[in-house]
Amino acid sequence: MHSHTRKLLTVITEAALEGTLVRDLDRLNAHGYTITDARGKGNRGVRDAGWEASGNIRVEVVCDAETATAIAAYLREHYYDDYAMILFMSDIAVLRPEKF
Amino acid sequence: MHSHTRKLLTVITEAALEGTLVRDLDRLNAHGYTITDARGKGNRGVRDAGWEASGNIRVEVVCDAETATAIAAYLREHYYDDYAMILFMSDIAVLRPEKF
Amino acid sequence: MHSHTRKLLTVITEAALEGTLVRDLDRLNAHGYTITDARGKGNRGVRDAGWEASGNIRVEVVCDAETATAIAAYLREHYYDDYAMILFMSDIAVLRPEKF
Amino acid sequence: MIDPIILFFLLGAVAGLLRSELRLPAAVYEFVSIVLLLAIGLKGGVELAKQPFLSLLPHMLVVIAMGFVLTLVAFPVLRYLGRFKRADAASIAAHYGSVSVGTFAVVVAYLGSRQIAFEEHMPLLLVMLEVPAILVGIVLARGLSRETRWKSVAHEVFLGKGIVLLLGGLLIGWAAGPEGLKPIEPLFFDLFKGFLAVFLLEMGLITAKQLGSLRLYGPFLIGFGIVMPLFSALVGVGLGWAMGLSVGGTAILATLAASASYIAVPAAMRISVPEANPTLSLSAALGITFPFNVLLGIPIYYALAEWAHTFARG
Amino acid sequence: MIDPIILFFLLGAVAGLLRSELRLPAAVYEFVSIVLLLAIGLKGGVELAKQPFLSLLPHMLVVIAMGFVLTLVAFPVLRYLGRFKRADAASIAAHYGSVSVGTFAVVVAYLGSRQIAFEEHMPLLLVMLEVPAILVGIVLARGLSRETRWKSVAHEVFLGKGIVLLLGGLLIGWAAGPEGLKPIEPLFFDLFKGFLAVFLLEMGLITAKQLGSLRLYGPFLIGFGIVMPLFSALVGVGLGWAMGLSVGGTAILATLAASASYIAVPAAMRISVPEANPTLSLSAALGITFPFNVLLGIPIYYALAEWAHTFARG
Amino acid sequence: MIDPIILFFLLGAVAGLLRSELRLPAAVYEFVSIVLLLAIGLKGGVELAKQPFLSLLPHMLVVIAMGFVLTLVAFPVLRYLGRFKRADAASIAAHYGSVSVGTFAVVVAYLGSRQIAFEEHMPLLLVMLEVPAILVGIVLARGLSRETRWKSVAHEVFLGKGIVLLLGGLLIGWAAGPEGLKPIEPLFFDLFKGFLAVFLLEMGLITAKQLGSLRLYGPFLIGFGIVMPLFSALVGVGLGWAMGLSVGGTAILATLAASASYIAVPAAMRISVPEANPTLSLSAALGITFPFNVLLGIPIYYALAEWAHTFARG
Ligand SMILES: Nc1ncnc2c1ncn2[C@@H]1O[C@H](COP(=O)(O)O)[C@@H](O)[C@H]1O
Ligand SMILES: Nc1ncnc2c1ncn2[C@@H]1O[C@H](COP(=O)(O)O)[C@@H](O)[C@H]1O
Ligand SMILES: Nc1ncnc2c1ncn2[C@@H]1O[C@H](COP(=O)(O)O)[C@@H](O)[C@H]1O
Ligand code: NA
Ligand code: NA
Ligand code: NA
Repeated sequence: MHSHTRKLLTVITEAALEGTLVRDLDRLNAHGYTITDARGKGNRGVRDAGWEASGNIRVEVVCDAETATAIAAYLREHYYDDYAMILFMSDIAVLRPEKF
Repeated sequence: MHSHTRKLLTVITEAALEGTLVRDLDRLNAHGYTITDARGKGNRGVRDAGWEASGNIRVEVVCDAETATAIAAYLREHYYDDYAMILFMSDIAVLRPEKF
Repeated sequence: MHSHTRKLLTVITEAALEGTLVRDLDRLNAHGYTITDARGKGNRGVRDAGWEASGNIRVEVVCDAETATAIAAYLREHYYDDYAMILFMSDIAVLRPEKF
Repeated sequence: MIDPIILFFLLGAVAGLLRSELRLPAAVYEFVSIVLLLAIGLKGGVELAKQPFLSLLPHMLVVIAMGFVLTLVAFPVLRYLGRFKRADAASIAAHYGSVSVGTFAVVVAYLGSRQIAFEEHMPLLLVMLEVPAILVGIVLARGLSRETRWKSVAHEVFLGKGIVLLLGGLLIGWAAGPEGLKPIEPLFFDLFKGFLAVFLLEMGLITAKQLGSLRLYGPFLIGFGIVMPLFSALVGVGLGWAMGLSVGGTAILATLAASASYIAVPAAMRISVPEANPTLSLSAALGITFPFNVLLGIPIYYALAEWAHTFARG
Repeated sequence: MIDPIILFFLLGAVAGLLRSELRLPAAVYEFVSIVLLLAIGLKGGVELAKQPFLSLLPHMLVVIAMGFVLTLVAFPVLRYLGRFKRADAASIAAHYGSVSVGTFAVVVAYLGSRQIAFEEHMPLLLVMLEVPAILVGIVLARGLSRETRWKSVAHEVFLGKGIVLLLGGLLIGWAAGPEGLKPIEPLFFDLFKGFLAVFLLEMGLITAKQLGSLRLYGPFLIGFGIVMPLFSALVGVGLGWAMGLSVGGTAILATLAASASYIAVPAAMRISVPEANPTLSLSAALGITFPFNVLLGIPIYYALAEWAHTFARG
Repeated sequence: MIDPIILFFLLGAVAGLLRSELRLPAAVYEFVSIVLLLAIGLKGGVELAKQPFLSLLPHMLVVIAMGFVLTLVAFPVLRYLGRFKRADAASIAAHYGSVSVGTFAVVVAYLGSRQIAFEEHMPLLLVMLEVPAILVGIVLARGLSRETRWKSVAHEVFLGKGIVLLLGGLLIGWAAGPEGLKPIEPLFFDLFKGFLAVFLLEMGLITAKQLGSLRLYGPFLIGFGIVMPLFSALVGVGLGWAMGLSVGGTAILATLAASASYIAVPAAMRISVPEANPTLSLSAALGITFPFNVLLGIPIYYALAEWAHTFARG
């Protein structure tokens, strides 16, 4: 069984951004994404999901390095200043490279 | 404090598969697993968890490379064709290697 | 766009520990954390979140290697014996190193 | 005049089609459907206590036979006219051979608000109808020869949420009787229609989402989603009349026949016939047949039931 | 005597301030607010059916104008007296020009328990008041020149949860009429106050959390959170009286004017004016104005409404 | 005749043992228990308003003493007969010295459906009984010497969900009085038994899960889970009789004594005595004692209470 290297891009940001973000990802050639609900704390204070406007989402995108960099750059430019958001990338091995 | 390398296998698939998958993991020698509820999009379209049959789960298994490969191979053989599913692996450091 | 290496520390443990853990993280210089609800199985049996006392949380902290090691050591010393808990670390790339 | 609960369905559907932000948390949907399932069971159970079980056996057997037959009729239509793959045809057929509890609740509300009586053991027939289609569907997809894991199929079928709550409600209602249920009536009976409204709001939202995928699968599935229920309703009316049911009871049986499952069957098929594409059956059952039944079907089936009874009498 | 539902708010606030473990699951909060929004809409819709729509048009227009004006008044105060950044001032102004459905529910309960009548088309005015402030807020932040994506703004504004449920409820109530709603009354009307109590419990918990961030933003915001509603209430009383509303109706209009949005406006601002700091507006609206209105404001606004009517008559 | 709410418990337990798919979302369980806790508090509060607080003080003190004593009795039994580790023995003892609100609700329903009167300040005694056992348990596990963080223990104990809602409800009921609560009665009082049924359904599912782990810990824990409540009930009957409670009140006090906590105490022990194995105490309290009390215990305790009163009178 052959495995191939891809990037896993993880974005943690405000739940309010979900709709917009998903549209961005489609446009930026992500072949898919996975979202889980989260809470947390960062520079912009505690976001505890006790209440609609205070929830976070955790978005994962598996893609090639180029796409990951493009998405990261786009998000940084458009959202970093105004939204609670962090973003990180790691190397992963996938089985069916054609999917991502 | 010594740390040891293990694999983190992440599977994202349909919630309907949870029961079956958990039984498979037990049989394939995973010493544990962690599950979170998720939603997402991939080849098989949007799965938005708005509704029982349309939820995803995100399953993580920490194990040695061999077990990870065995689980991945098993899942690929049994579920890839019929279920919405992706799977990826990464290297992690753990503190108590005997647990995994 | 420059990226920098940091550690991603992931802790999976009992939901009952959330309050204490969050206070610990603050004290141990984590600049932030993200929490999702989870369920799972490990040495201490099935924890299925069907019921308040049986839920898990999955805590992620992005930080430098030193802080990660310090947190891991602290958690191991204070909680490993008495609580269902696992902990692992991986390398990630971040864009704004000053945040973490 | 249109029932207000139907308006909630339309509200949900319109909101969904306009891509509104409106969403019900999954937990609310679960809660509402748990209460509805229990309530339907409880109400049926109370009435069961009044009649000897044996007298119901013939009805139960007829209805089980109907479940088998409807599935077996739908399959070749889907396979040869619709050109679906074997597994897909079998799975869709199973959905249409089984029943939808939501549709049942709507027809009960429909008759209730028109004060039309019906036999109170209908919830029992509802339970009976859920199961046979699943078994037929699996056999159609797999054949009898290949070793199906029947034990786990049975587990999936009989211990799914729907059956457990309906049967559990039936038994509790039967054991407690009308007096015993008094203290829990406010939750299960007084709020029934309100919860049904919330449930239909969510069903509208879900239906709207299905319409997107329907476009992909073309006109055959849409046609099937309307013609099959009409055909099944005729069978239901015929059997209801033959079994000597009242007009109300006949209308309910017709509606049960016409309705397509979207809870029990999808879950069972996903595990037992995974190669069947779940989007096909769900988008037909939820995107076409559910709204058709709720908006147009039920009045039609009631009219058919009335006509059959008048005709027979006259 | 203090209304028990207010006591639930206090319980939540005290529990929150003492950092109790008490938390309501988000799904419960959602469920309760969905039922409240629908119930308010339904009740209004039933009454709407009784009067010709055209006769309400003047009231609707006056109220829309009020929403514009209040936002335009608040903005310069925040910008020049409060020294807030343009985007922040615009966003906070929009919150105060719009309305809070929770506060509306409390004033309705307040009048109800004192058996004071009011015009039943108030829910319609509530809906009217939600929107204009958002549009003004966006224009104030961006100017008209820069190309705002108005289509997506309109989507955000008109298809948000609140408006869809209120308007949906209005239409259903209007179509079904009082008779048609009978079967769903137990859920939507009988439980209204109970659900309001649970809602206020959660609001108390949320309010307590906001107080922390208030300390950061200093006394101006606190002062604004009290003085602005008082000013708006005066405007509301004046308009209510001029429009010929009853004492009850005038008190409600004053309360609507005084209330600050914490659902529709924050969501819209987050998307359309993201550079505005959401903590500022939310901590003022939830940490100061909501508790002020609920605990002290409503009785004051009612007294003002009474005084205006006595004064005018005398 | 068996209460229908008990049948819901059995339904849950059977579904759980058969490994049905049936699951209640955590949010539903939370919602139902929040409403139950508030309702119990409210009902008690209304009655408290009727009697001078001082007259209740003796009862409160007796009950607090009972909580201390029961825990101190259970500990050596577990430690020396059961051979449990110190921390485990202390933790289990604390569970049995404290109370279960679910069991309280069931005994209230039991008496209610038999129209047996009882003193209405029982919810106050329930609150009193929750706390002492926790403190004793911590001291037993740690000794007084080692520096326990009493401040955080107190926070954990007095600001846990259960106490806050019960006490909050008591205070609101006390302040609002029966008239004031009228508007929220439909949610908190009329639906009480219905919500209790849903709660017990979930408790049945949870109980079934505990049975698995019980097998691991052998017969001593099972025996303790039955004998300890019987012993405690005797103590409760004795004290109730000595305090001059009615038969109903005595039965409730006995049930409170017999019940074992599964919310407040586990949470407190997990933080304050983490080395105690939570599976031991939870599987005994939920797997044995809760079902025993609900199915058999309550009728026994009621019979004991009646017998004590007849005996004393005769
Ligand atoms: N160092 C960190 N480790 C893990 N998660 C973080 C960290 N910093 C921020 N987050 C998450 O990202 C969200 C937004 O971060 P921020 O923009 O810094 O407020 C927070 O609410 C957290 O959920
Ligand atoms: N490229 C991707 N990145 C992250 N998650 C993905 C990706 N592709 C698929 N997924 C997740 O895996 C699920 C199943 O994928 P699929 O089988 O491609 O439909 C989707 O619903 C997503 O949650
Ligand atoms: N090998 C594993 N892989 C993934 N998650 C695990 C593993 N072992 C344990 N866990 C998670 O960590 C929790 C506590 O583990 P334990 O202390 O081993 O019971 C479990 O409930 C699981 O959610
Ligand atoms: Na059918
Ligand atoms: Na306003
Ligand atoms: Na006890």
